[in-house]
Amino acid sequence: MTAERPAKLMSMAQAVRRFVHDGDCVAIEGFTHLIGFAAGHEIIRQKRRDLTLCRLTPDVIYDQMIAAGCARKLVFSWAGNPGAGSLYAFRRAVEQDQPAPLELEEYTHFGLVARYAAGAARLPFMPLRGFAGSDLVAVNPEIRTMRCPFTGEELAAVSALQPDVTFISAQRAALDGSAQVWGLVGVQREAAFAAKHVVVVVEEIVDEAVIRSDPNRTLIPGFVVSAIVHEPWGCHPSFAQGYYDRDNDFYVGWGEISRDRQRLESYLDEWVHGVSGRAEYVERLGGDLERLRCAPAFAAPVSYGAE
Amino acid sequence: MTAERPAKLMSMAQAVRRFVHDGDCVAIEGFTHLIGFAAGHEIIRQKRRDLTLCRLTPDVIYDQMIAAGCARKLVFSWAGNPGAGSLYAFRRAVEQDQPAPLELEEYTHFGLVARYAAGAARLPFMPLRGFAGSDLVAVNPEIRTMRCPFTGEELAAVSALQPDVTFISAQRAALDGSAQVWGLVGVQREAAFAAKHVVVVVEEIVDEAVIRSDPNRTLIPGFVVSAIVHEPWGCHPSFAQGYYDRDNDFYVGWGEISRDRQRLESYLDEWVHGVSGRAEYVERLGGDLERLRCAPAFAAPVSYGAE
Amino acid sequence: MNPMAHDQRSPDYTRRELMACQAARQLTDGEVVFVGIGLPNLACNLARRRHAPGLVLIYESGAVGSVPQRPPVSIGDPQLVRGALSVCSMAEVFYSYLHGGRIDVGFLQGAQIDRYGNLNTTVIGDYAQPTVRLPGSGGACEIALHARRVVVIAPQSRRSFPERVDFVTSPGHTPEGGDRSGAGAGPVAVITDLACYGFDRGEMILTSLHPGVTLEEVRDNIGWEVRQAPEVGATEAPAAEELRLLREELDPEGLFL
Amino acid sequence: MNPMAHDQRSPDYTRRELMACQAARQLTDGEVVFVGIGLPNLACNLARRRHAPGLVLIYESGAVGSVPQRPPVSIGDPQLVRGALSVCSMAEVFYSYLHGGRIDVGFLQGAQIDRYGNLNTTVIGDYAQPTVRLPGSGGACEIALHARRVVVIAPQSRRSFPERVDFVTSPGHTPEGGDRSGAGAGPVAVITDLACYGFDRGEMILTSLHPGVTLEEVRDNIGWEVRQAPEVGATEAPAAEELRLLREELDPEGLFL
Repeated sequence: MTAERPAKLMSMAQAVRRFVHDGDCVAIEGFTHLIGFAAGHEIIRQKRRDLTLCRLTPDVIYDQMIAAGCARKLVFSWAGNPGAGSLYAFRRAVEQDQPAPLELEEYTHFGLVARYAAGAARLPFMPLRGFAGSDLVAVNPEIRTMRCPFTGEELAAVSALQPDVTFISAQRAALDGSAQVWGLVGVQREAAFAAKHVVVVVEEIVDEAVIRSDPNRTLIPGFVVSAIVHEPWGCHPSFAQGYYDRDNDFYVGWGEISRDRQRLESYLDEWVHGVSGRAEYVERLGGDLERLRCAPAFAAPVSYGAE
Repeated sequence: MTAERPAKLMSMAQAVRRFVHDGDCVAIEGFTHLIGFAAGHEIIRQKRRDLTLCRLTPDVIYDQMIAAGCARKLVFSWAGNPGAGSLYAFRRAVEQDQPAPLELEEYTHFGLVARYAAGAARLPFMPLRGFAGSDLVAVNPEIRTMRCPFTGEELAAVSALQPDVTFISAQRAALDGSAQVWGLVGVQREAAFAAKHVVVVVEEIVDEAVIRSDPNRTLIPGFVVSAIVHEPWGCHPSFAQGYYDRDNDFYVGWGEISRDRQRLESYLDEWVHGVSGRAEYVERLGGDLERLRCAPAFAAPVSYGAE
Repeated sequence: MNPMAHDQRSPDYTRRELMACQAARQLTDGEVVFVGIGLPNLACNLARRRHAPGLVLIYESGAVGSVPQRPPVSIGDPQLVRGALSVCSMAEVFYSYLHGGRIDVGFLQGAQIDRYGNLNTTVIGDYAQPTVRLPGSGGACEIALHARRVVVIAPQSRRSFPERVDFVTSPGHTPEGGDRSGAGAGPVAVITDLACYGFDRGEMILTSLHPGVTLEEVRDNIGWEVRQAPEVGATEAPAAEELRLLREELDPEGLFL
Repeated sequence: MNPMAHDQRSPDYTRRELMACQAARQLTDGEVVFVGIGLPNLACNLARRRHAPGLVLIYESGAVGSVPQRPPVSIGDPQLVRGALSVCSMAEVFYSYLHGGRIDVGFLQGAQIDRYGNLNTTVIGDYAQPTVRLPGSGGACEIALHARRVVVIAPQSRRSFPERVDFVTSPGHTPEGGDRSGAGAGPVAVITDLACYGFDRGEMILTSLHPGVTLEEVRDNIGWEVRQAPEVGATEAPAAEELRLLREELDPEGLFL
């Protein structure tokens, strides 16, 4: 059934070459879970420039991309190293224009979630009761106000965000691109539907019958997906629920690395430019990753019933 | 942990007595799946009057409630007997004011979905590109237009729908009210979050550990739920995915019953007023229900991982 | 459930079988179709088996990528869920798929369709005091607004093809000089039990006659002086393999044929 | 991860332990709490173990009804998902829970808090050319707008408690005569390492001093002439059982204490 359709399975290098261009608006989403480090590294390796990077929480991966000079602008709502302090490359860019100035378009989480939701629905805006009394309104003209056509109440409004390409990570997908996620889903569905192209990066490729055995679990069906990349451990040092846990030591250690521009560059040289891709990255980490692997803990079964 | 909280488990008679009052706005949701027939029958038995009934697809259950004189007004988007023709009690009410006039507030599916979505979010309205060119706008002043604060484009807007009580049916729930649904979910989540009170009607009560083993499957957590009713076969002649299939013979047969007011009243006398509740209804149907029971067909397992 | 008997002039197939085959031909492999129950469902599954194996079927109930093994009797049939690619909420169906521009083709049916392709599924007569109260829009109005192509399937009669519908449930084409901003592009095709129609400058025009149907018969069963396409052809008859699939595999119980 | 050593004047507990206990006392059984990482999380879990077994913990990451067995190191910690009642999208977290009025208590932290309870987590200095760029709002601004009660937990210093914050990330109280329609009700309590504060006519007032802390010490560590409540009491010291739970069960590795 899928035989005649164009093959979507490609390497990360192919996916980035094809779907990420200088100047593009790029979202690598996954809120604190399933963060696409492998995708970000490949974008650094391919030296993409002038990107508008969108993400609720820029996290360590965007800190690396900013340091590597990929970003012209950041659309975000919380830029820190979760549970571990600052993103120093981000701070250097904002505080000292190092290595280059970084334009900021800043929202609250709710505001940016609403932008993705509008984008996914191709609605030109979404209303919310938000931002009231915050100085964010003064520094971001894209946060507007409007009146409810029923109550006359003043509400905030944000515009649709529609990235050129969104990368989302998922635990498993079929070759058609239909992907299933469990655990925290963040804004992955909205960010994917909002984008012109979607690249799905998965821990595991499964038979379409696995996906079809549990259709409620599907985050995104294949026909909305442009490319699928099979990249085990593709989220490390972030995590994939049920597959491997978050590498907290890495997150904590990142503060020391990113605080020092030299050390950060050495890190990129060794772990990004110095490897051909995620497979080599994983190979080089070797047994160290085993401490992160989860023991199985299965969900209670459900039956869809047969006639 | 749940011991000190007020007990939410009650009989359908108790739930209706407590949460449905004359003049209330009531939604029994479940789009073509998990339709709350047991709830509707109890409302008929308790002779509630002047209700505003909300539902995308009034279906056979609202046809029965209209015939029984419960409804003053209907908020809806498609009033037919799915796959089987007309709802004649509804038609008699609209075409001949029999047994009483029925006020209509009519939307499209999309419009009514948007009303529930606004209600769930306590947003006063939701925008959509809808209704344009349709005569519905002329007959329903609650469908308004507005301008996008970004593009200036004219959009339709609908107001929040917030029922006094929403009944939703689910396959399983824990005693705290946390309910899981698979198969078609329709607008059940939105209709539940939109309501002042939520009554969850389930095929099966399970240990909270079952729910907690698969949190992504949860449609609604217990603290949003006012009452939980354990009512096996509570959706017949509708269906519960994985438990029992739709009773198509009943749906097809309903046309003949509802076309004739006498026959419809005999039906209500025998199957609604003539039984004390769903348990007796099921007992009276007896072995006839067995043909609807599904064989198991399990979803592929997923692991949430253990440390 | 089988209102039309075998066509007397064409003992080989019924007109409903022809309609299903003709509707299937509107579909291209890989397209995403918003499907209704009955003939549209048969047409989609026929296309999947014949020339469009990658067709994606979406039902307004939230089933995406369904692979029905028998014709569903309702859009809430449990077998639309079993084996589907995805099941989602109706908010997602309407906002992410339909509004989001992800639907290539939408099939609509209607009690009345008029000269401009407006469809009525709401009332016969006046809205406040209708002669016949019909079900209403359901998903139809916004399918008409947002699907890239809309195809209408409807049995034809003078009563069901009036010059103007009693109530516009789902807007068709905007007549020249008219202004209906935000309305959809209007249907691209209408398939009846007698003929096929397209649209020219917003107006329905006859494009082909079904085998054995005369122009006079078409005119007797339409409520206005219908214009004809420059060349009115003959609708292609069902192929033997199409009929075999329809009868033996897709609707063996004859629920919709 | 353990910036504060044991309090020299109170060898029995640290000021952070006191803060966690005091925050826990703000919570009532059955309430729904929007939780942050660190002290708020410890406070919620302490309350769950002590007097509020039915407390529902919601994290902005989408975990609802979490039962963390150890302190999560991030709001995306996998163990917030394992055993949770529900996991939902962030659109649902913000629209259905927060905007929907389902949150009783929200905990906020901040680099700066001012006389009116405005919180700054955005920049020190000017927005366009900041001295220190902080993470930004995240969920905080709308927690301030929509949670029924907001409780702030923050270590106190003259620098972090200025009369006016450099940037209002999350709005506090509207000063008398001010107009900020749509803004929230403002925090009900501020818990620092020195004292507890409430609000009177929109302005932060001292309500209790922690054991061993002098009024002078408080005044030295706040950027305006702070008013006092009619009766300034002594903050209740942690009970032995609270300390045991915090140290032995809730944060045995001392990540946040």
